[in-house]
Amino acid sequence: MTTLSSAHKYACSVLVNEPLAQDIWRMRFSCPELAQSMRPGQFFNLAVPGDPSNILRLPFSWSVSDPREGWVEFAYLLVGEGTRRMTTMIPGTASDLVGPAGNGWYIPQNTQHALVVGGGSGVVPLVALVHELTQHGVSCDFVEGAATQNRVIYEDAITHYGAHFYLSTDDGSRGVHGFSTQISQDLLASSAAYDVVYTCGPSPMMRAIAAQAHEARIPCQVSMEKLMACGFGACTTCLVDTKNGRKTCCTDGPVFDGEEVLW
Amino acid sequence: MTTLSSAHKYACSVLVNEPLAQDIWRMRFSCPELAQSMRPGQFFNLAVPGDPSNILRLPFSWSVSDPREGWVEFAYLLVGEGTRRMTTMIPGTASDLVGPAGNGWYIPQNTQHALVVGGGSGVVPLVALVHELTQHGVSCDFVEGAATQNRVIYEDAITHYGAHFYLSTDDGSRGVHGFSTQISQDLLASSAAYDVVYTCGPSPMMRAIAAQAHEARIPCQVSMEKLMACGFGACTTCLVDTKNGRKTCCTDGPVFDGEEVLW
Amino acid sequence: MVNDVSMSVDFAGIRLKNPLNTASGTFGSAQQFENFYDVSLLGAVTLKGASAVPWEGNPQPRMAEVFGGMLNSVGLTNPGVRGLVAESGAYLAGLASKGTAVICQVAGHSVEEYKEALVLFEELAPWASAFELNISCPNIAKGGAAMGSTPEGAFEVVNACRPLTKRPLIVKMGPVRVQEIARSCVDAGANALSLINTISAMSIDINTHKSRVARPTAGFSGPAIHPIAVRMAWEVCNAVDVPVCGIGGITCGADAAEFLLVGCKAVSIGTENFVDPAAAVRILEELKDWARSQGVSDINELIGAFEC
Amino acid sequence: MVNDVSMSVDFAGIRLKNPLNTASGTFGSAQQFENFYDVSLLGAVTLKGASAVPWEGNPQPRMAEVFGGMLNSVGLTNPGVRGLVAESGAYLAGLASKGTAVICQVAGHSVEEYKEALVLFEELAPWASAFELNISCPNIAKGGAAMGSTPEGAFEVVNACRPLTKRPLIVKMGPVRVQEIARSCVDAGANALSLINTISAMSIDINTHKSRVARPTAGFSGPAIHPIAVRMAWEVCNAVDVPVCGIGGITCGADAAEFLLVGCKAVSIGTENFVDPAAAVRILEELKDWARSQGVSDINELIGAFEC
Repeated sequence: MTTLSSAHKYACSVLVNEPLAQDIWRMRFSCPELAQSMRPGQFFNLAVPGDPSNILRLPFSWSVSDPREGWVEFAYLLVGEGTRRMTTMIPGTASDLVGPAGNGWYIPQNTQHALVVGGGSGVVPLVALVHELTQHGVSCDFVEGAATQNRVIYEDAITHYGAHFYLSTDDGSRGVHGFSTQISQDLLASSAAYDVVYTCGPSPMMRAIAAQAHEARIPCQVSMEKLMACGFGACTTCLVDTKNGRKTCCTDGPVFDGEEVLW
Repeated sequence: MTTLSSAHKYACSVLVNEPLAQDIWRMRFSCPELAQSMRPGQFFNLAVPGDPSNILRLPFSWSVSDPREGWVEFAYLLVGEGTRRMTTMIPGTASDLVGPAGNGWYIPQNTQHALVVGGGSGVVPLVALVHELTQHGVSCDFVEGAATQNRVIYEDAITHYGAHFYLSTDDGSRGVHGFSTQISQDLLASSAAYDVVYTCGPSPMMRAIAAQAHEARIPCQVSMEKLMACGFGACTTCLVDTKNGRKTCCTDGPVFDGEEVLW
Repeated sequence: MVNDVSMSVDFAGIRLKNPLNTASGTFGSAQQFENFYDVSLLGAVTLKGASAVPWEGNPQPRMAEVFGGMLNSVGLTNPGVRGLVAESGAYLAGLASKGTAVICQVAGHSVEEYKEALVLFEELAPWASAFELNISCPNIAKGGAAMGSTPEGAFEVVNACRPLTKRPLIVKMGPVRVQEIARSCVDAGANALSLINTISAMSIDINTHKSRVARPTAGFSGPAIHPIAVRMAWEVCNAVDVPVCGIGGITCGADAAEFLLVGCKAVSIGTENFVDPAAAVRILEELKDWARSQGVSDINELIGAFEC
Repeated sequence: MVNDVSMSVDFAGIRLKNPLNTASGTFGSAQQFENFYDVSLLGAVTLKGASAVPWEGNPQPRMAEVFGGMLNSVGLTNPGVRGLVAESGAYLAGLASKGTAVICQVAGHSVEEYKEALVLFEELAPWASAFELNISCPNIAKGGAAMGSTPEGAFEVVNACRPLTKRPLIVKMGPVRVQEIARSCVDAGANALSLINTISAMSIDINTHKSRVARPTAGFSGPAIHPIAVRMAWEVCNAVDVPVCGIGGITCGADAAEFLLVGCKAVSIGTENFVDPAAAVRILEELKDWARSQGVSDINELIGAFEC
């Protein structure tokens, strides 16, 4: 069944754009319509000016916003030409975006304790989630997996929101030496109290987290990332294979039930 | 017979880029190799950064240079996307160019009195010519034809070099109301003393000037402009039809004998 | 106050309020665009191709961005004609009632499958103004371009489908042998032609040595292909007397105008729908501005006005 | 210190010092590039096509820039084989003596004219390593694409020329029916194929309603066509056993690498020669860097390494 997107096209204007960590930048832009309508786990497709030969928008989820002041913030990893070009969007740069797109995270009724596991730039949509969860009085354990200590992002915000912050780094430069999945495994083993697990990050990591949650019989939500052309359900390029058939990542997702995804 | 180009590829860096007149900008850039090797009437092909979908260089002739300080200046009319994008090349912008290209103006031996007629941005290569002529003690009458008084360019430089400056504007806002060809006609009629006529501007203007010079039995050099892809003799797109067959504008020209061109 | 330019065109007997159409596969079932503008402002919409039974389409990755455009390897994922009608039939009936022509695209792996899908549409889609036979999808192993790349193959599909509907049949053509295939389609009873479909192309990851999409080749679309598409549309307009809908790399009114000048009665916006979801109405306005600037009172005066 | 990557390839019996070649019509007679680099660094150069007698080519305008590339309507302007040899023979003999293969391109309006030009080259160009038959120029009314766009037409030209030289015959193919035409050319005795020539395309001035070049259509080249060219080269590599030179929109080593991966033994730099006159040697270095990064000691290990 076709899910219709809530995305609209809005103008936006860069307020802040600066390095946040190694190869990761933070952008804050003004877009009152988006700031007031977007829920945690939703995303938007940003037009990146400067190279007409590169026609498609880039999809980003958001970390922090202020509906009253009308701004939205996100962090982006420099992975290709498009994200590198984004670093030249100085404050005042005007562009437009299509959003809010996708379904966003779902908070089940009576959730009291959540495990949230983010890897790399997958932390971004979980920051907004943790803010929402803690505002609703949900106790959160947040596990961040970073490649190295210089790539840890949003630790302050997450702890400020009141989540318990656990860290792993691939190179052992800070926190647990290894992957976030080791920490999440321990946490799941030591506590039966989680009502829900949320995860976003590299596909193998999410697959492992979903398996751990399955093992522990705890519902798990995963945020999938697929190459997409439009972000609002028209191109059908961003399919996710699920037990219920192929679904469209940008409208049926990006958040899926971990049980449902065929990895 | 194939004429080989003298063009090389050189790095350059913008020093000044600012409005000079209505819809006409002036750019000065650092490029010692070009400043030291380029003769009046030659041109260069500039890479304009900022739009990878727009692949070709843009050809420009130069007006003023300082070989010792290593800079070259030219003026450009805002006519399309490429020239509009050039206005964003702030001082310090690095690019590269291919030049010096083409043959340049020829100063016959024993030239004592020259008539120089420029229309619109066609004035640019004539500024460099007048500087060279006056340095060689040649007396110059310079006729500039502009669309309107706000588009008159390089008047100061031309008078500073010691040329007699005559002006026409299409709208009569300054100088003679009408075309440069009216002034040149009068000058040619009133004096038999010109040894050579030089002209650069719109094709109909150059055609008329060449006809006037022919009538007066004075040699005339015209600087042709054709769409070109390379600027150094490889693409053969920029042909000029002449009495001696099709010639390549970028290597056999851009300066041609006015008698030779089939208009 | 002068009267505004008349934008209405006749397309194979269908009166379109303007020449703006949408390329199948870039416009979903049209309702995905209602958030961006009132879709009934368009002359027509062409829906994502549908087959007699649902198709899953190709595996991931189904998209790769390339210089000046994108490659898609969707492979006509669709819920089947019944699924499409169930999901969007009510919306589309409403759209049709507002005077926007709804064109249903028909997909199949074989002549029989095209026929089955068309029969279903004929029965279930009374709101459809026309049917478009997609014999040029480059992303499926059977049917599509595998059938429509020769004049004989194209004739066979069109000829088999022709008796099954009285509504206009449009054939969506690929970028190959366009004059020959256009004549074949018309000989077989096509009422109109639309072209071009995406161009088969490749993009390879030079580190993994594998295709950047799931199959070796995929369909190339976007502004990069526009000059090729205009040329092919011109050739087809010169070859046949049925109306042609020009498609390929349109990003602005000027791009669309070129198709009209070479003789196309309509134009479809494709990949630009992804880049700017409001593209089709923007381009409609830009086309109107252009028509005004050309001093005509009726857009039809500019159709075929190319001088050569 | 490890040994450097071996870049040498065998192309139809010609040992090229590396796979870098230049597309005819974008490289003049090669000496135009000596100001920018030592041309003998290249594996091969393919010269501007020459005919038995001088051709004036098409009228102005012969060029229009478009999104992602350019249209050219040069129409094979050339001084004739005798003129080319008189102007550039000494230089080209010297280039050949430095181990760079000089490939002379043969143009004609008819089978007879191709034969005449080839006979002249055979006699006057002892320094030529091979001859390339251009049966795909889209900018001339007779010959070129008018002859080479069908398997039968291609066969006829190649078959007629084959007996006239013992040196390798390369056929420059256009972007149409590439597998069929490739087989025809090989059946007729072609030793190698190069593709693609420019793609016929249009660009119209929407205010004057006229073509932006002198003829309605012109040849489209530049980075926009690269994904199409790679796909066609792959199809041809799969269809025939003779070596293929990949051409189309190469701007960097990565673009060239895609052609090698799909099986091309050589690549030609075309329009990028205009954009960056030093492109061919830059791309040679980028290809070497890529080969090193792939951990091979011989570029031949990467030729055809595409996995699908």
